[in-house]
Amino acid sequence: HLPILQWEDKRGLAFTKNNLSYSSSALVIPVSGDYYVYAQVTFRGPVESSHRPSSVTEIITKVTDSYPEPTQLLTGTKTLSENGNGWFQPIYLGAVVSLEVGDKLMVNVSDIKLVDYTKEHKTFFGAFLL
Amino acid sequence: HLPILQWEDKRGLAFTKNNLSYSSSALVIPVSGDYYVYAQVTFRGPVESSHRPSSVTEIITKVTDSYPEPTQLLTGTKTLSENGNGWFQPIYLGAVVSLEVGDKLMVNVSDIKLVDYTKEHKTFFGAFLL
Amino acid sequence: HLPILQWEDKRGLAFTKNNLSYSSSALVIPVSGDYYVYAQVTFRGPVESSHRPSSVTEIITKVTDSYPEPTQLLTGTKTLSENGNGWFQPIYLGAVVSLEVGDKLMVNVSDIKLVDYTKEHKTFFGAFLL
Amino acid sequence: RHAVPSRCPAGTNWVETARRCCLPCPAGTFLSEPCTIPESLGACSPCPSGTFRTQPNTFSECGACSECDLDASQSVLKNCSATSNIECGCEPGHFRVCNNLHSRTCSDFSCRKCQLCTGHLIQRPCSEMQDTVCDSSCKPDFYRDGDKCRPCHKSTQDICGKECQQVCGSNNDQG
Repeated sequence: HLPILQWEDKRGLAFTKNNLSYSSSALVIPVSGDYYVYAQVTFRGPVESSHRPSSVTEIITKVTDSYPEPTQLLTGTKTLSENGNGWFQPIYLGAVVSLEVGDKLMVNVSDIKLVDYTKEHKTFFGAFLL
Repeated sequence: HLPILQWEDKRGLAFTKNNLSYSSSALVIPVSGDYYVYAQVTFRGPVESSHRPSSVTEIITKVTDSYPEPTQLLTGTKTLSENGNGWFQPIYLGAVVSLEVGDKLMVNVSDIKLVDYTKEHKTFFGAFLL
Repeated sequence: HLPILQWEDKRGLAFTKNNLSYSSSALVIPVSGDYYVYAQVTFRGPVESSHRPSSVTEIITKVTDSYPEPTQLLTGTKTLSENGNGWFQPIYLGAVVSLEVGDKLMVNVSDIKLVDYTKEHKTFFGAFLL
Repeated sequence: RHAVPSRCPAGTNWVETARRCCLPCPAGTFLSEPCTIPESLGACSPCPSGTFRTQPNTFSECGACSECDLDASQSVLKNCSATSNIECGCEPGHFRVCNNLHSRTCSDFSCRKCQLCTGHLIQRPCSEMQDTVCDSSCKPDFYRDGDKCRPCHKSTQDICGKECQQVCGSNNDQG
Protein backbone atom coordinates (compact mmCIF):
# COMPACT_ATOMS: atom_id res chain seq x y z
CA HIS A 1 0.00 0.00 0.00
CA LEU A 2 1.04 3.60 -0.56
CA PRO A 3 2.01 5.64 2.51
CA ILE A 4 -0.82 7.48 4.31
CA LEU A 5 -0.61 11.20 5.18
CA GLN A 6 -1.07 12.40 8.75
CA TRP A 7 -3.12 15.59 9.22
CA GLU A 8 -3.21 18.49 11.70
CA ASP A 9 -6.84 18.70 12.83
CA LYS A 10 -6.88 21.39 15.50
CA ARG A 11 -4.64 24.35 14.75
CA GLY A 12 -5.09 27.17 12.25
CA LEU A 13 -7.48 26.63 9.35
CA ALA A 14 -8.00 22.96 10.23
CA PHE A 15 -11.28 22.17 11.92
CA THR A 16 -13.63 19.24 12.16
CA LYS A 17 -17.31 20.17 12.40
CA ASN A 18 -20.77 18.51 12.53
CA ASN A 19 -18.99 15.70 14.38
CA LEU A 20 -16.81 14.63 11.47
CA SER A 21 -13.87 13.43 13.57
CA TYR A 22 -10.23 12.74 12.81
CA SER A 23 -8.29 9.84 14.30
CA SER A 24 -5.18 7.87 13.31
CA SER A 25 -4.79 9.76 10.04
CA ALA A 26 -8.37 9.24 8.90
CA LEU A 27 -11.55 11.31 8.73
CA VAL A 28 -14.31 9.26 10.37
CA ILE A 29 -17.82 9.52 8.88
CA PRO A 30 -20.42 10.22 11.62
CA VAL A 31 -23.62 9.76 9.59
CA SER A 32 -24.36 7.94 6.31
CA GLY A 33 -24.98 10.04 3.22
CA ASP A 34 -23.50 11.70 0.15
CA TYR A 35 -20.37 13.73 0.96
CA TYR A 36 -18.27 16.03 -1.19
CA VAL A 37 -14.75 14.82 -0.37
CA TYR A 38 -11.69 16.82 -1.46
CA ALA A 39 -7.92 16.98 -0.93
CA GLN A 40 -4.96 18.85 -2.36
CA VAL A 41 -1.38 17.66 -1.98
CA THR A 42 1.50 19.88 -3.09
CA PHE A 43 4.45 17.75 -4.10
CA ARG A 44 7.93 19.28 -4.34
CA GLY A 45 11.41 18.04 -5.13
CA PRO A 46 13.96 16.99 -5.76
CA VAL A 47 14.94 16.53 -2.17
CA GLU A 48 18.75 16.45 -2.08
CA SER A 49 18.95 12.79 -1.30
CA SER A 50 16.19 11.38 -3.45
CA HIS A 51 16.23 11.12 -7.24
CA ARG A 52 13.55 12.86 -9.31
CA PRO A 53 10.55 10.56 -9.63
CA SER A 54 8.88 10.14 -13.02
CA SER A 55 5.44 10.80 -11.54
CA VAL A 56 3.51 11.72 -8.40
CA THR A 57 0.21 10.24 -7.25
CA GLU A 58 -2.46 11.18 -4.70
CA ILE A 59 -5.32 8.80 -3.84
CA ILE A 60 -8.28 9.37 -1.51
CA THR A 61 -9.19 5.96 -0.13
CA LYS A 62 -12.07 4.64 1.97
CA VAL A 63 -11.72 1.92 4.60
CA THR A 64 -14.85 0.20 5.84
CA ASP A 65 -14.71 -2.01 8.93
CA SER A 66 -16.83 -4.62 7.20
CA TYR A 67 -14.55 -4.88 4.14
CA PRO A 68 -10.84 -5.73 4.49
CA GLU A 69 -9.55 -3.98 1.36
CA PRO A 70 -9.38 -0.15 1.12
CA THR A 71 -11.38 1.26 -1.81
CA GLN A 72 -9.74 3.87 -4.04
CA LEU A 73 -12.30 6.69 -4.35
CA LEU A 74 -10.39 9.40 -6.25
CA THR A 75 -6.98 9.38 -7.89
CA GLY A 76 -4.81 12.18 -9.28
CA THR A 77 -1.62 11.05 -10.95
CA LYS A 78 0.77 13.07 -13.10
CA THR A 79 4.08 12.48 -14.83
CA LEU A 80 6.80 15.01 -14.13
CA SER A 81 8.75 16.73 -16.85
CA GLU A 82 10.54 19.39 -14.85
CA ASN A 83 14.19 18.79 -15.60
CA GLY A 84 15.99 21.32 -13.50
CA ASN A 85 16.43 21.51 -9.80
CA GLY A 86 13.48 22.73 -7.73
CA TRP A 87 10.07 21.57 -8.95
CA PHE A 88 6.62 21.68 -7.29
CA GLN A 89 3.27 20.30 -8.39
CA PRO A 90 -0.15 20.51 -6.71
CA ILE A 91 -2.81 17.81 -7.30
CA TYR A 92 -6.43 18.67 -6.37
CA LEU A 93 -9.20 16.05 -6.15
CA GLY A 94 -12.86 16.42 -5.24
CA ALA A 95 -16.11 14.54 -5.85
CA VAL A 96 -19.36 13.36 -4.32
CA VAL A 97 -19.17 9.91 -2.71
CA SER A 98 -21.76 7.86 -0.87
CA LEU A 99 -20.42 6.94 2.58
CA GLU A 100 -21.66 4.91 5.52
CA VAL A 101 -21.39 5.83 9.22
CA GLY A 102 -17.98 4.64 10.51
CA ASP A 103 -16.29 4.72 7.12
CA LYS A 104 -12.74 6.14 7.27
CA LEU A 105 -11.25 8.42 4.61
CA MET A 106 -7.50 8.68 4.08
CA VAL A 107 -5.07 10.27 1.65
CA ASN A 108 -2.30 8.08 0.21
CA VAL A 109 0.65 9.45 -1.74
CA SER A 110 3.26 7.90 -4.00
CA ASP A 111 6.19 9.25 -1.92
CA ILE A 112 5.77 10.93 1.43
CA LYS A 113 9.23 12.57 1.23
CA LEU A 114 7.98 14.65 -1.73
CA VAL A 115 4.99 16.15 0.10
CA ASP A 116 5.21 19.86 1.01
CA TYR A 117 3.88 19.79 4.56
CA THR A 118 5.29 23.22 5.50
CA LYS A 119 2.16 25.36 4.95
CA GLU A 120 -1.47 24.43 5.74
CA HIS A 121 -2.75 26.29 2.68
CA LYS A 122 -0.71 24.16 0.27
CA THR A 123 -1.73 20.66 1.38
CA PHE A 124 -5.23 20.11 2.81
CA PHE A 125 -8.02 17.53 3.09
CA GLY A 126 -11.71 17.75 3.98
CA ALA A 127 -15.31 16.65 3.42
CA PHE A 128 -18.84 17.96 3.93
CA LEU A 129 -22.28 16.31 3.97
CA LEU A 130 -24.60 17.40 1.13
CA HIS B 1 -17.55 20.36 -31.68
CA LEU B 2 -15.16 18.39 -29.48
CA PRO B 3 -16.01 14.74 -28.83
CA ILE B 4 -18.33 14.06 -25.87
CA LEU B 5 -17.41 11.58 -23.13
CA GLN B 6 -19.78 8.69 -22.40
CA TRP B 7 -20.26 7.81 -18.75
CA GLU B 8 -20.85 4.59 -16.87
CA ASP B 9 -23.73 5.41 -14.54
CA LYS B 10 -24.61 2.12 -12.90
CA ARG B 11 -21.51 0.71 -11.26
CA GLY B 12 -19.32 2.40 -8.68
CA LEU B 13 -19.05 6.12 -8.35
CA ALA B 14 -18.26 7.04 -11.91
CA PHE B 15 -21.31 9.21 -11.64
CA THR B 16 -23.29 10.81 -8.87
CA LYS B 17 -26.63 9.41 -7.78
CA ASN B 18 -28.45 12.22 -5.99
CA ASN B 19 -31.56 12.15 -8.27
CA LEU B 20 -29.67 13.41 -11.30
CA SER B 21 -30.54 11.20 -14.22
CA TYR B 22 -28.15 10.35 -16.97
CA SER B 23 -29.06 9.73 -20.60
CA SER B 24 -27.21 9.78 -23.92
CA SER B 25 -23.96 10.92 -22.32
CA ALA B 26 -25.47 13.86 -20.46
CA LEU B 27 -26.48 14.64 -16.89
CA VAL B 28 -30.07 15.85 -16.97
CA ILE B 29 -31.03 18.55 -14.44
CA PRO B 30 -34.19 17.51 -12.53
CA VAL B 31 -34.95 20.85 -10.80
CA SER B 32 -33.81 24.43 -11.44
CA GLY B 33 -31.25 25.94 -9.08
CA ASP B 34 -27.58 26.55 -8.35
CA TYR B 35 -25.49 23.40 -8.75
CA TYR B 36 -21.84 22.70 -7.98
CA VAL B 37 -20.76 20.91 -11.15
CA TYR B 38 -17.41 19.10 -11.33
CA ALA B 39 -15.46 16.68 -13.50
CA GLN B 40 -11.97 15.21 -13.65
CA VAL B 41 -10.51 13.68 -16.79
CA THR B 42 -7.19 11.85 -16.65
CA PHE B 43 -5.47 12.02 -20.01
CA ARG B 44 -2.63 9.66 -20.77
CA GLY B 45 -0.27 9.32 -23.71
CA PRO B 46 0.18 6.26 -25.85
CA VAL B 47 3.45 4.59 -25.06
CA GLU B 48 4.50 3.43 -28.47
CA SER B 49 3.84 6.18 -30.95
CA SER B 50 5.94 9.27 -30.55
CA HIS B 51 2.95 11.42 -31.57
CA ARG B 52 2.31 13.49 -28.48
CA PRO B 53 -0.34 16.19 -28.63
CA SER B 54 0.85 19.65 -27.68
CA SER B 55 -2.05 20.09 -25.25
CA VAL B 56 -5.14 18.48 -23.71
CA THR B 57 -8.50 20.14 -23.03
CA GLU B 58 -11.58 19.32 -20.96
CA ILE B 59 -14.78 21.38 -21.22
CA ILE B 60 -18.02 21.01 -19.24
CA THR B 61 -20.82 22.22 -21.53
CA LYS B 62 -24.52 22.88 -21.06
CA VAL B 63 -27.17 22.20 -23.68
CA THR B 64 -30.60 23.76 -23.28
CA ASP B 65 -33.45 22.53 -25.48
CA SER B 66 -34.57 26.08 -26.11
CA TYR B 67 -31.14 27.24 -27.30
CA PRO B 68 -29.39 25.64 -30.28
CA GLU B 69 -25.79 26.35 -29.26
CA PRO B 70 -24.09 24.52 -26.35
CA THR B 71 -22.67 26.85 -23.68
CA GLN B 72 -19.14 26.27 -22.41
CA LEU B 73 -19.39 26.40 -18.61
CA LEU B 74 -15.91 25.38 -17.43
CA THR B 75 -12.68 24.75 -19.33
CA GLY B 76 -9.37 23.23 -18.25
CA THR B 77 -6.65 23.27 -20.88
CA LYS B 78 -2.94 22.50 -20.47
CA THR B 79 0.09 22.25 -22.72
CA LEU B 80 2.15 19.10 -22.41
CA SER B 81 5.88 19.12 -21.89
CA GLU B 82 6.59 15.52 -20.99
CA ASN B 83 9.26 14.37 -23.47
CA GLY B 84 9.34 10.66 -22.69
CA ASN B 85 6.67 8.44 -24.14
CA GLY B 86 4.37 7.36 -21.30
CA TRP B 87 2.73 10.48 -19.88
CA PHE B 88 -0.47 11.13 -17.87
CA GLN B 89 -2.15 14.33 -16.79
CA PRO B 90 -5.33 14.91 -14.74
CA ILE B 91 -7.50 18.02 -15.20
CA TYR B 92 -10.06 18.86 -12.48
CA LEU B 93 -12.84 21.44 -12.90
CA GLY B 94 -15.57 22.54 -10.50
CA ALA B 95 -17.80 25.57 -9.97
CA VAL B 96 -21.30 26.74 -9.10
CA VAL B 97 -23.60 27.24 -12.09
CA SER B 98 -27.24 28.26 -12.31
CA LEU B 99 -29.18 25.58 -14.23
CA GLU B 100 -32.77 25.10 -15.37
CA VAL B 101 -34.82 21.91 -15.18
CA GLY B 102 -34.12 19.86 -18.33
CA ASP B 103 -30.68 21.35 -18.98
CA LYS B 104 -28.12 18.75 -20.04
CA LEU B 105 -24.50 18.74 -18.88
CA MET B 106 -21.75 17.05 -20.88
CA VAL B 107 -17.98 16.72 -20.79
CA ASN B 108 -16.09 17.36 -24.03
CA VAL B 109 -12.42 16.47 -24.49
CA SER B 110 -9.80 17.42 -27.05
CA ASP B 111 -9.03 13.79 -27.98
CA ILE B 112 -11.11 10.89 -26.74
CA LYS B 113 -8.31 8.39 -27.51
CA LEU B 114 -6.19 10.02 -24.79
CA VAL B 115 -8.77 9.64 -22.01
CA ASP B 116 -7.90 7.09 -19.31
CA TYR B 117 -11.17 5.19 -18.92
CA THR B 118 -9.58 2.26 -17.11
CA LYS B 119 -10.49 3.35 -13.58
CA GLU B 120 -13.53 5.30 -12.44
CA HIS B 121 -11.55 7.00 -9.68
CA LYS B 122 -9.35 8.66 -12.29
CA THR B 123 -12.04 10.06 -14.60
CA PHE B 124 -15.36 11.15 -13.05
CA PHE B 125 -18.18 13.65 -13.45
CA GLY B 126 -20.97 14.82 -11.17
CA ALA B 127 -23.05 17.65 -9.71
CA PHE B 128 -25.08 18.49 -6.60
CA LEU B 129 -27.78 21.02 -5.85
CA LEU B 130 -26.83 23.67 -3.28
CA HIS C 1 2.12 41.37 -1.70
CA LEU C 2 1.20 39.58 -4.91
CA PRO C 3 -1.14 41.33 -7.36
CA ILE C 4 -4.90 40.81 -6.84
CA LEU C 5 -7.22 39.66 -9.64
CA GLN C 6 -10.20 41.84 -10.57
CA TRP C 7 -13.42 40.01 -11.39
CA GLU C 8 -16.28 40.66 -13.79
CA ASP C 9 -19.34 40.20 -11.57
CA LYS C 10 -22.17 41.30 -13.77
CA ARG C 11 -22.03 39.25 -16.93
CA GLY C 12 -21.91 35.50 -17.27
CA LEU C 13 -20.78 33.11 -14.62
CA ALA C 14 -17.35 34.52 -13.82
CA PHE C 15 -18.72 34.78 -10.34
CA THR C 16 -21.63 33.29 -8.56
CA LYS C 17 -24.34 35.49 -7.12
CA ASN C 18 -25.86 33.39 -4.34
CA ASN C 19 -26.20 36.51 -2.18
CA LEU C 20 -22.45 37.04 -2.09
CA SER C 21 -21.67 40.61 -2.99
CA TYR C 22 -18.54 41.70 -4.77
CA SER C 23 -16.70 44.95 -4.31
CA SER C 24 -13.22 46.24 -5.09
CA SER C 25 -11.97 42.86 -6.30
CA ALA C 26 -13.17 40.91 -3.27
CA LEU C 27 -16.07 38.57 -2.46
CA VAL C 28 -17.75 39.95 0.66
CA ILE C 29 -19.18 37.37 3.11
CA PRO C 30 -22.80 38.24 3.97
CA VAL C 31 -23.32 35.81 6.87
CA SER C 32 -20.91 33.90 9.12
CA GLY C 33 -20.51 30.18 8.47
CA ASP C 34 -18.58 27.47 6.67
CA TYR C 35 -18.16 28.11 2.96
CA TYR C 36 -16.75 26.00 0.15
CA VAL C 37 -14.49 28.52 -1.58
CA TYR C 38 -13.02 27.77 -5.02
CA ALA C 39 -11.14 29.46 -7.84
CA GLN C 40 -9.47 28.45 -11.07
CA VAL C 41 -6.90 30.63 -12.82
CA THR C 42 -5.65 29.71 -16.28
CA PHE C 43 -2.16 31.06 -16.83
CA ARG C 44 -0.76 31.28 -20.35
CA GLY C 45 2.63 32.25 -21.65
CA PRO C 46 3.38 35.01 -24.08
CA VAL C 47 4.26 33.53 -27.44
CA GLU C 48 6.84 35.99 -28.61
CA SER C 49 9.21 36.66 -25.77
CA SER C 50 11.24 33.73 -24.58
CA HIS C 51 10.87 34.96 -20.98
CA ARG C 52 9.09 32.08 -19.31
CA PRO C 53 8.59 32.30 -15.57
CA SER C 54 9.92 29.34 -13.63
CA SER C 55 6.57 28.95 -11.83
CA VAL C 56 3.01 30.25 -11.48
CA THR C 57 1.12 30.71 -8.21
CA GLU C 58 -2.54 31.29 -7.26
CA ILE C 59 -3.49 32.15 -3.65
CA ILE C 60 -6.99 32.64 -2.22
CA THR C 61 -6.61 35.09 0.69
CA LYS C 62 -8.96 36.38 3.37
CA VAL C 63 -8.92 39.96 4.64
CA THR C 64 -10.70 40.91 7.85
CA ASP C 65 -11.26 44.64 8.39
CA SER C 66 -10.22 44.41 12.02
CA TYR C 67 -6.91 42.67 11.29
CA PRO C 68 -4.07 44.29 9.33
CA GLU C 69 -2.63 41.11 7.81
CA PRO C 70 -4.33 38.98 5.13
CA THR C 71 -4.59 35.22 5.77
CA GLN C 72 -3.56 32.82 3.01
CA LEU C 73 -6.37 30.23 2.81
CA LEU C 74 -5.46 28.11 -0.25
CA THR C 75 -2.38 28.07 -2.46
CA GLY C 76 -1.70 26.34 -5.79
CA THR C 77 1.84 26.74 -7.08
CA LYS C 78 3.49 24.91 -9.97
CA THR C 79 6.81 25.03 -11.76
CA LEU C 80 6.69 25.27 -15.53
CA SER C 81 8.66 23.01 -17.79
CA GLU C 82 7.11 23.69 -21.16
CA ASN C 83 10.04 24.52 -23.41
CA GLY C 84 8.15 25.79 -26.47
CA ASN C 85 6.85 29.34 -26.43
CA GLY C 86 3.06 29.16 -26.22
CA TRP C 87 2.16 27.43 -22.95
CA PHE C 88 -0.97 27.40 -20.75
CA GLN C 89 -1.61 25.97 -17.31
CA PRO C 90 -4.78 25.91 -15.19
CA ILE C 91 -4.64 25.83 -11.36
CA TYR C 92 -7.83 24.87 -9.48
CA LEU C 93 -8.28 25.34 -5.72
CA GLY C 94 -11.23 24.59 -3.46
CA ALA C 95 -11.86 23.86 0.21
CA VAL C 96 -14.15 24.53 3.16
CA VAL C 97 -13.20 27.54 5.31
CA SER C 98 -14.87 29.17 8.32
CA LEU C 99 -15.69 32.81 7.54
CA GLU C 100 -17.22 35.72 9.45
CA VAL C 101 -19.70 38.24 8.14
CA GLY C 102 -17.77 41.07 6.46
CA ASP C 103 -14.71 38.96 5.64
CA LYS C 104 -13.35 39.61 2.13
CA LEU C 105 -11.98 36.90 -0.17
CA MET C 106 -9.51 37.68 -2.94
CA VAL C 107 -7.41 35.80 -5.47
CA ASN C 108 -3.73 36.75 -5.74
CA VAL C 109 -1.52 35.58 -8.60
CA SER C 110 2.22 35.50 -9.14
CA ASP C 111 2.06 37.52 -12.37
CA ILE C 112 -1.12 39.22 -13.56
CA LYS C 113 0.19 39.55 -17.12
CA LEU C 114 0.10 35.74 -17.46
CA VAL C 115 -3.59 35.34 -16.49
CA ASP C 116 -5.92 34.26 -19.33
CA TYR C 117 -8.85 36.62 -18.89
CA THR C 118 -10.23 36.04 -22.34
CA LYS C 119 -12.90 33.51 -21.36
CA GLU C 120 -14.80 33.36 -18.09
CA HIS C 121 -15.02 29.58 -18.24
CA LYS C 122 -11.23 29.40 -17.99
CA THR C 123 -10.69 31.70 -15.01
CA PHE C 124 -13.39 31.84 -12.33
CA PHE C 125 -13.91 32.35 -8.60
CA GLY C 126 -16.81 31.67 -6.25
CA ALA C 127 -18.08 30.35 -2.91
CA PHE C 128 -21.21 28.83 -1.40
CA LEU C 129 -22.47 28.49 2.15
CA LEU C 130 -22.74 24.89 3.41
CA ARG D 1 -29.40 39.74 6.55
CA HIS D 2 -27.07 40.28 9.56
CA ALA D 3 -25.49 43.50 8.50
CA VAL D 4 -22.29 44.40 10.30
CA PRO D 5 -22.85 47.82 12.01
CA SER D 6 -20.97 50.24 9.80
CA ARG D 7 -18.67 51.41 12.53
CA CYS D 8 -17.65 49.99 15.90
CA PRO D 9 -16.19 52.76 18.04
CA ALA D 10 -12.49 53.25 17.25
CA GLY D 11 -10.29 50.63 18.83
CA THR D 12 -13.05 48.00 19.11
CA ASN D 13 -14.05 45.21 16.70
CA TRP D 14 -17.45 43.67 15.87
CA VAL D 15 -17.67 40.15 17.35
CA GLU D 16 -20.37 38.24 15.44
CA THR D 17 -20.93 35.51 18.05
CA ALA D 18 -21.69 38.08 20.74
CA ARG D 19 -23.17 40.60 18.29
CA ARG D 20 -21.34 43.46 19.96
CA CYS D 21 -18.14 45.48 19.73
CA CYS D 22 -15.28 44.26 21.95
CA LEU D 23 -11.76 45.46 22.68
CA PRO D 24 -9.14 43.37 20.85
CA CYS D 25 -6.91 40.91 22.70
CA PRO D 26 -3.16 41.62 22.58
CA ALA D 27 -0.84 40.00 20.03
CA GLY D 28 0.08 36.44 21.05
CA THR D 29 -3.43 35.78 22.38
CA PHE D 30 -6.92 35.17 20.95
CA LEU D 31 -10.47 35.95 22.10
CA SER D 32 -11.55 32.78 23.93
CA GLU D 33 -14.68 34.44 25.42
CA PRO D 34 -16.36 37.53 23.85
CA CYS D 35 -16.89 40.59 26.04
CA THR D 36 -20.14 40.59 28.01
CA ILE D 37 -20.34 44.41 28.19
CA PRO D 38 -20.10 46.33 24.88
CA GLU D 39 -16.66 47.87 24.17
CA SER D 40 -15.00 45.97 27.03
CA LEU D 41 -12.35 43.27 26.97
CA GLY D 42 -13.46 39.65 26.72
CA ALA D 43 -11.40 36.68 27.89
CA CYS D 44 -8.05 36.49 26.07
CA SER D 45 -6.12 33.19 26.09
CA PRO D 46 -2.50 32.68 25.00
CA CYS D 47 -1.95 31.13 21.56
CA PRO D 48 -1.39 27.36 22.04
CA SER D 49 2.06 26.15 20.98
CA GLY D 50 2.37 25.85 17.23
CA THR D 51 0.12 28.88 16.69
CA PHE D 52 0.63 32.66 16.70
CA ARG D 53 -1.03 36.10 16.31
CA THR D 54 1.22 39.00 15.33
CA GLN D 55 -1.38 41.72 16.00
CA PRO D 56 -4.12 42.66 18.50
CA ASN D 57 -7.25 40.76 17.41
CA THR D 58 -10.71 39.48 18.20
CA PHE D 59 -10.23 36.12 16.42
CA SER D 60 -11.52 32.94 18.03
CA GLU D 61 -8.24 31.12 17.32
CA CYS D 62 -4.61 31.78 16.42
CA GLY D 63 -3.00 31.05 13.04
CA ALA D 64 -0.99 27.87 12.56
CA CYS D 65 2.81 28.23 12.39
CA SER D 66 4.38 27.21 9.10
CA GLU D 67 7.29 24.76 9.13
CA CYS D 68 10.69 24.90 7.44
CA ASP D 69 11.30 22.40 4.65
CA LEU D 70 14.19 20.59 6.35
CA ASP D 71 14.18 17.84 3.69
CA ALA D 72 14.89 20.49 1.05
CA SER D 73 17.92 22.10 2.78
CA GLN D 74 15.99 24.80 4.59
CA SER D 75 17.02 25.78 8.13
CA VAL D 76 15.18 27.48 10.97
CA LEU D 77 16.33 31.10 11.37
CA LYS D 78 13.83 31.90 14.11
CA ASN D 79 11.39 29.57 15.83
CA CYS D 80 7.65 30.28 15.79
CA SER D 81 6.56 32.23 18.88
CA ALA D 82 3.14 33.31 20.12
CA THR D 83 3.58 36.63 18.29
CA SER D 84 5.49 35.66 15.14
CA ASN D 85 5.55 32.88 12.55
CA ILE D 86 8.63 30.72 12.04
CA GLU D 87 11.39 32.18 9.85
CA CYS D 88 13.23 29.85 7.47
CA GLY D 89 16.48 30.28 5.59
CA CYS D 90 18.87 28.01 3.70
CA GLU D 91 21.46 25.69 5.17
CA PRO D 92 25.10 26.76 4.81
CA GLY D 93 26.31 26.06 1.28
CA HIS D 94 22.84 26.79 -0.18
CA PHE D 95 21.11 29.96 -1.43
CA ARG D 96 17.46 31.00 -1.92
CA VAL D 97 15.63 30.68 -5.26
CA CYS D 98 12.42 32.74 -4.88
CA ASN D 99 9.33 30.93 -6.18
CA ASN D 100 7.43 34.20 -6.77
CA LEU D 101 9.67 36.69 -8.54
CA HIS D 102 7.09 39.44 -8.02
CA SER D 103 6.75 39.04 -4.27
CA ARG D 104 9.05 41.45 -2.44
CA THR D 105 9.57 39.21 0.55
CA CYS D 106 10.75 35.99 -1.14
CA SER D 107 9.02 34.13 1.70
CA ASP D 108 8.21 31.26 -0.67
CA PHE D 109 11.53 29.86 -1.84
CA SER D 110 13.56 26.70 -2.40
CA CYS D 111 17.23 26.25 -1.41
CA ARG D 112 19.79 25.37 -4.05
CA LYS D 113 23.39 24.29 -3.61
CA CYS D 114 25.95 27.08 -4.06
CA GLN D 115 28.18 26.48 -7.07
CA LEU D 116 31.79 25.66 -6.28
CA CYS D 117 34.34 27.71 -8.23
CA THR D 118 36.72 24.76 -8.43
CA GLY D 119 40.04 26.23 -9.47
CA HIS D 120 38.57 29.68 -10.11
CA LEU D 121 38.95 32.75 -7.93
CA ILE D 122 35.68 33.71 -6.17
CA GLN D 123 34.35 37.07 -7.28
CA ARG D 124 31.52 37.09 -4.70
CA PRO D 125 30.93 34.36 -2.13
CA CYS D 126 27.58 32.55 -1.88
CA SER D 127 25.07 34.33 0.38
CA GLU D 128 21.54 33.63 1.67
CA MET D 129 20.01 35.35 -1.34
CA GLN D 130 22.59 34.80 -4.12
CA ASP D 131 24.74 32.05 -5.62
CA THR D 132 28.53 32.27 -5.64
CA VAL D 133 29.93 34.37 -8.50
CA CYS D 134 33.09 32.74 -9.85
CA ASP D 135 35.84 34.83 -11.34
CA SER D 136 36.93 33.87 -14.85
CA SER D 137 40.61 33.81 -13.82
CA CYS D 138 42.14 30.73 -12.19
CA LYS D 139 43.50 30.47 -8.68
CA PRO D 140 47.28 30.33 -8.13
CA ASP D 141 48.74 26.88 -9.05
CA PHE D 142 45.84 26.32 -11.46
CA TYR D 143 46.08 26.65 -15.23
CA ARG D 144 43.31 27.38 -17.76
CA ASP D 145 42.04 24.49 -19.88
CA GLY D 146 39.11 25.79 -21.97
CA ASP D 147 36.64 27.25 -19.46
CA LYS D 148 38.03 25.04 -16.67
CA CYS D 149 40.91 25.60 -14.24
CA ARG D 150 43.07 22.51 -13.61
CA PRO D 151 45.55 22.05 -10.73
CA CYS D 152 49.25 22.18 -11.63
CA HIS D 153 50.20 19.22 -9.47
CA LYS D 154 48.06 16.96 -11.59
CA SER D 155 49.68 18.11 -14.83
CA THR D 156 52.22 15.73 -16.30
CA GLN D 157 54.89 16.60 -18.88
CA ASP D 158 52.93 15.23 -21.86
CA ILE D 159 49.61 17.01 -21.23
CA CYS D 160 51.04 20.27 -19.95
CA GLY D 161 50.36 22.53 -22.93
CA LYS D 162 51.44 26.12 -23.49
CA GLU D 163 49.02 27.62 -20.92
CA CYS D 164 50.00 25.02 -18.38
CA GLN D 165 53.69 25.57 -19.02
CA GLN D 166 53.34 29.27 -18.41
CA VAL D 167 51.57 28.77 -15.06
CA CYS D 168 52.93 25.48 -13.82
CA GLY D 169 56.14 25.29 -15.88
CA SER D 170 58.31 27.02 -13.19
CA ASN D 171 56.85 24.72 -10.50
CA ASN D 172 57.52 21.57 -12.57
CA ASP D 173 61.23 22.60 -12.96
CA GLN D 174 61.58 23.01 -9.22
CA GLY D 175 59.58 19.69 -8.56
